[in-house]
Amino acid sequence: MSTRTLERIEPREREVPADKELLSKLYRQMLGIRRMEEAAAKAYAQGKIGGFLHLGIGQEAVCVGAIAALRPEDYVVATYREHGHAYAKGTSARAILAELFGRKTGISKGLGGSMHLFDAPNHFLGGYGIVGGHVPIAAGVAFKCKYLEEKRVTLCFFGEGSSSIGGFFEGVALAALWKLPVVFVCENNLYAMGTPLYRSLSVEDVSMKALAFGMARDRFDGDDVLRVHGRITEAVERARDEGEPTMIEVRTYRFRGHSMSDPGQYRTKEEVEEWKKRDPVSTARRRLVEEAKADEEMLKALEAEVKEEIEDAVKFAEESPPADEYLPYTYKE
Amino acid sequence: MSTRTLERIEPREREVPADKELLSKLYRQMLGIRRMEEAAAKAYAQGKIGGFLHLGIGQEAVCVGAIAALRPEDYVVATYREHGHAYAKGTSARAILAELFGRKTGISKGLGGSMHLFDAPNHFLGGYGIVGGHVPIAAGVAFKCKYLEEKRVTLCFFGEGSSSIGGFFEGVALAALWKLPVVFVCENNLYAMGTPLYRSLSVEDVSMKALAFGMARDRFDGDDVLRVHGRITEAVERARDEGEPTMIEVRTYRFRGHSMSDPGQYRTKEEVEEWKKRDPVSTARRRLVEEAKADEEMLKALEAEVKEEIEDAVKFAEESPPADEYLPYTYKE
Amino acid sequence: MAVISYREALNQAMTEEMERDPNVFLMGEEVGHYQGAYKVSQGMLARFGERRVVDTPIAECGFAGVGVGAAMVGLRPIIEFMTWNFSLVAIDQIINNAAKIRQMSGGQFTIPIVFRGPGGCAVQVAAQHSQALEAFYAHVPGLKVIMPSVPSDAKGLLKAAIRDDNPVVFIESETLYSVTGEVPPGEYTISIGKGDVKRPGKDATIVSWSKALHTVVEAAKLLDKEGIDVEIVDPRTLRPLDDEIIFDSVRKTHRCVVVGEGWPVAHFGKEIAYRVQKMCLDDLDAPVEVVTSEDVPMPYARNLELEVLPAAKDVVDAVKAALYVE
Amino acid sequence: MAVISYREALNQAMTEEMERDPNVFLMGEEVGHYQGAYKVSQGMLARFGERRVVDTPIAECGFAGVGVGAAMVGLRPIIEFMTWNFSLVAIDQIINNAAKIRQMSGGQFTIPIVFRGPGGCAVQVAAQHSQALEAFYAHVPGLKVIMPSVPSDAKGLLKAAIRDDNPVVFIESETLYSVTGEVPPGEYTISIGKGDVKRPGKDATIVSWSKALHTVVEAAKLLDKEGIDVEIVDPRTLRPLDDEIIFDSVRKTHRCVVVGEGWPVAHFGKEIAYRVQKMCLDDLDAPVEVVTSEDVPMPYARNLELEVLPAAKDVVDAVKAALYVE
Ligand SMILES: Cc1ncc(C[n+]2csc(CCOP(=O)(O)OP(=O)(O)O)c2C)c(N)n1
Ligand SMILES: Cc1ncc(C[n+]2csc(CCOP(=O)(O)OP(=O)(O)O)c2C)c(N)n1
Ligand SMILES: [Mg+2]
Ligand SMILES: [Mg+2]
Repeated sequence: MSTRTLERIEPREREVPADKELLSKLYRQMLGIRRMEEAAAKAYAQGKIGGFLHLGIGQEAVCVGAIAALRPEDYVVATYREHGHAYAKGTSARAILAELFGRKTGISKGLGGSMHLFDAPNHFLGGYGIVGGHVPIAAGVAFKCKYLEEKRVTLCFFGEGSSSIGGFFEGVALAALWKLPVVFVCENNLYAMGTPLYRSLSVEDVSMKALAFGMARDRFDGDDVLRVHGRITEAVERARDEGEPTMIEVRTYRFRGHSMSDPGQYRTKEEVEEWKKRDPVSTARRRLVEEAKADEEMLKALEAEVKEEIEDAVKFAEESPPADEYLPYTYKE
Repeated sequence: MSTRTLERIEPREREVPADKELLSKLYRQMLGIRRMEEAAAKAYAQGKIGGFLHLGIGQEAVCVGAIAALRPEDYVVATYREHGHAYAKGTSARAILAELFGRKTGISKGLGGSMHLFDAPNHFLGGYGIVGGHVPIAAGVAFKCKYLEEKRVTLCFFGEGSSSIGGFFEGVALAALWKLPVVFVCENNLYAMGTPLYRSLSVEDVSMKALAFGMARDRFDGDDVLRVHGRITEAVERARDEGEPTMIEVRTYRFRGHSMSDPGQYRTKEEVEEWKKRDPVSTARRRLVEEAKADEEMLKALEAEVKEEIEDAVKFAEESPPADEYLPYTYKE
Repeated sequence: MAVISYREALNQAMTEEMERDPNVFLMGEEVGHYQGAYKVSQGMLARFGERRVVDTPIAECGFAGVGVGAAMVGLRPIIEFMTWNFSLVAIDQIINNAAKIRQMSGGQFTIPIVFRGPGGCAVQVAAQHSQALEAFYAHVPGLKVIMPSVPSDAKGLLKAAIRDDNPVVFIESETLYSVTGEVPPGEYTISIGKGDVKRPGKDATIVSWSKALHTVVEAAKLLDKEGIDVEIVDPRTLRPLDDEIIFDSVRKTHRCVVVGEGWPVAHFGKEIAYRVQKMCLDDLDAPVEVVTSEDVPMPYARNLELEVLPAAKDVVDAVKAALYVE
Repeated sequence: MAVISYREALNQAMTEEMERDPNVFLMGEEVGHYQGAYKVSQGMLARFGERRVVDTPIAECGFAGVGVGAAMVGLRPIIEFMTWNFSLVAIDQIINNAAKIRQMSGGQFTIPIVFRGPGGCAVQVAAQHSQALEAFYAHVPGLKVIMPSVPSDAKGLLKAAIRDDNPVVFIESETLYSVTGEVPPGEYTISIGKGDVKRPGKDATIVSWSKALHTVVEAAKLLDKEGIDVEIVDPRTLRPLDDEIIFDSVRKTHRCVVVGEGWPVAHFGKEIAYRVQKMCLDDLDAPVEVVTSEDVPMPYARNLELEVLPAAKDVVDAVKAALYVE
């Protein structure tokens, strides 16, 4: 039944030509995220990371392609499945893994954990665990940009399962009414925990919600990081130049369970395999070689560099001191 | 600026032929509601009614036309502006006014007041004061009808100002997903307290919200009770026969302030006068005389009967004993 | 000293702070063109314009969250709830975001925001519109909770709340808006967490705040006639609570009655009672009594509403019980 | 007697009641095809079908309200919150509708509904997922609040809750789901509002419930080694609260310590402390102590989380303080 959600949204024609420089940069980021999360999964299995751990493995092209469309001063607000988003916005693998390990050197000092990564210097605004609750916050960040007449854009990520809850609708309604410079990006990975989208949405096209608010909308497959980058760029510039918000649905897929504790039995092996053929990371590499004519040497070097970066990050996290204080953070004196 | 909201939604052709029997019955109800609320306003001015009093004067055609499309066993869930809805569903003017007067003989025993009329035998399920909070309740009532395979329909009334809040969206989303036999009727009176719809909605056509959920929709002017009756009947039967919910926007106007304490200075005298020309009560009378050829005698008799009914109801309320207990109603033993 | 209403005091506080800091803005339902559902923001739209006095649709969760987001990145929002009853649809934003973001981010983000509006019951607005929710907000670490009883406190504390870098829940009262009182001239703030003795006395301590304090003042007059001289302590802020001013009074009078509107079970008054019995057990000559509303959803009929609310007579009886006189 | 887990006990209670009454149904996120986020509803979809085991989208306010509406017209919904943390987006439905409709309608409508799911903190799920919200719900007239600590209570009380004609807030615990215990054979219910002495003792009374009670049992063993014999009273139901079983114990031991997870200020334990000092002041040889979590949003790191939660050592210290021994 869920296979019907496998249809492509659009024809291949919409492929974006492979720009070698841009694509290798984005490939580098996606690979960094992939390896970082693989390391996290391993550490979790070893009991070095606790609580909930939601991996984005398989979805990397969405956060990487979308955030590459931003300027450094732009903002990102995300869900609990946000390791890749933080990394793409500039947070180091060291600071992310140290946070997952509950260390003082973590990006949130070990107080937030996997679901609550925050990085002020990089304008990464979290990391939220209540479904839909972060959407009004993103509208509020965009409200501030309009209030101060800054030409800064806010990207708000959410899952398709989060598009039925009140907070989501209210945040979107206010952004549309007040014309706030925000882009709502739905990472439609077809499942909300064990719930396939056809059991949670009467209209499976999440971007259709834009019609209720007269908001611009777009919708496309998320396996090609260049397509994501190109299409999100259009929306980001619309937000920046015209102060028009956009609702975007990107179809993607998580290769792992909802969280580490989810065996994912609600999906057939075939379905998962089908999607793995469209792995955004290998897709990017293939396009680099076949279309951008990138040479193997360069790619090997890049991959070695990533391997090293993540190994160092794990070592850093393991050797860092544990989180050691929380009282000073409840209130600002 | 708000005058742009005065445009008619549709051409006159859509007029429904005037059926004398039906129209006089509906005229009788509308007049009863009009007189009942005028009596309530008077009593409020005399300090005999307290708290908030929200009158529907000017909007009578919506509740009367819509509820006339129901069977006795069907359900109605409404807002705090619900005197007319209760009356149209069968609650006596005596029981309504006694409630407003805070008497033991009130429909809610004086515990609910104007905003919380409930009438179990007539399947009138309230009377709610939290904007949007009653929408999921209406979906739940429809859920029960589907669960028990009853062919009963639930009508849920709400104001256009209530179409931005989370509870509204969640109730509508579930009704659409589960195909519940409910009809959502937006009484779009162009204002939410002092807020004109263009300041609260990015899309002024509330029925457009149906598109986000793949729900049937309709939209029309609410000054002709026969049109309201005809168009709501289509939706009610769709709900009853196909279990398909519908989202309907009816354009209407309240002649009085939001509540008794609201002077309504946010509307021009001209605007109010313009709408009064389309008073649904006098429109119905005019059509009865001009189109249905009803004779004056009959109408005069009907009007005298209404006058008497309301005078008796006021007397009943005034002479009833005050509400005298509440402890037994907090918990069922 | 000028005599102004509680309403004007709040209006002055917001106006002065918005003049002082361009990043302060007011947002809520009917705060602008309508001049405020209870006219608290009268004239502010004309003075500051639509950019800083923002009318919203009915979407409390949405605009409360917009306030939190704006506060994260440097603005200082004042979010008005038409009444605190409606905060129940926005409480997730207040508790899970406003109160926790600083902690979750390891101190990287602060949330300088004020959520304000009238709490408790007005007159005959029935169960859904007559709730005193301070016990909820006072329960939550990360929030500050302020409940002024008189115009001077309302002004000084609202200004302090707007300048505070933490989320503040500021609960007013519909029935206090027209109450007048003397207000010091010019600029002043009152530090959050400082109580105030509203009436000195020696026979018993009554702790009360907001609207209920006025009921207590009435009761004090009645008790005075019977030769009972009570001390009235107004904490003004429930979180943080000024323990010392309460303990000092109880150690002097050896009797303590707490009076507050709201449902009795897990009422904030029980927190005060706990602290008093814990720190002053040996000083207490009688159990701490807590006088509250009755344990029911508020009925509509006026006669029943009056039965449910704490009345001067209930306070008099409680004080006498604490003094073992009848 | 059979030994089963707390999880199975809940599953049996729901299954038996659904077999017994066709109007009882279960609704919530992942309750059906996924067999429950915490597998509490394992096998129920296969047994009862999609009509009676209803998977929902993520819309707590929506499906909580659907439950209230269905209950108004004769069904008996069991609404599962994946965790009570998520009830904050639905709390308006619980407080303003479920708890008030009977009163507002003058008794015309009753709301036989159970809202259930795990409360409190699990392990390292951080601030937004680690909240003990019982003080909120226990504050509200119209609701009943049940917090069982062992499988037998979980089963008997959940069955009673489903049969009760009032809205019931039934708070479980992720960390208790796997705890096993003896359960009486066959049909049985436990009446709501009756406490239970989980351990008889003479030196001090400890009142505790749900997960925290297990910490107290640990502490009791440690105290035993030091010759201190505590009585453990489990109210099981917070609203209505079994005052007498608590007072009887305190009148016997003259010492009272209340232990509960959650934020200290306006904690439900303070309500218990108030009632004890009020009714047993002369019997108390020491102030009532209340042991709770620390007053902060829950940090993620395990070492800090353990510091924040009430531990056996904290209980031991509190009991010793009440006994004036160190
Ligand atoms: C209000 C609320 N309800 C329930 C949950 C539990 N929960 C966490 S993630 C999740 C599924 C979300 O699915 P989706 O939005 O599609 O995002 P994805 O996990 O697929 O990235 C649920 C039900 C929650 N965190 N918040
Ligand atoms: C959640 C919530 N927020 C605010 C209010 C205060 N309020 C009561 S009625 C109303 C306006 C509603 O307008 P609309 O939905 O258009 O209905 P109308 O009054 O026009 O019939 C407002 C803001 C409320 N009752 N509930
Ligand atoms: Mg998903
Ligand atoms: Mg309206």
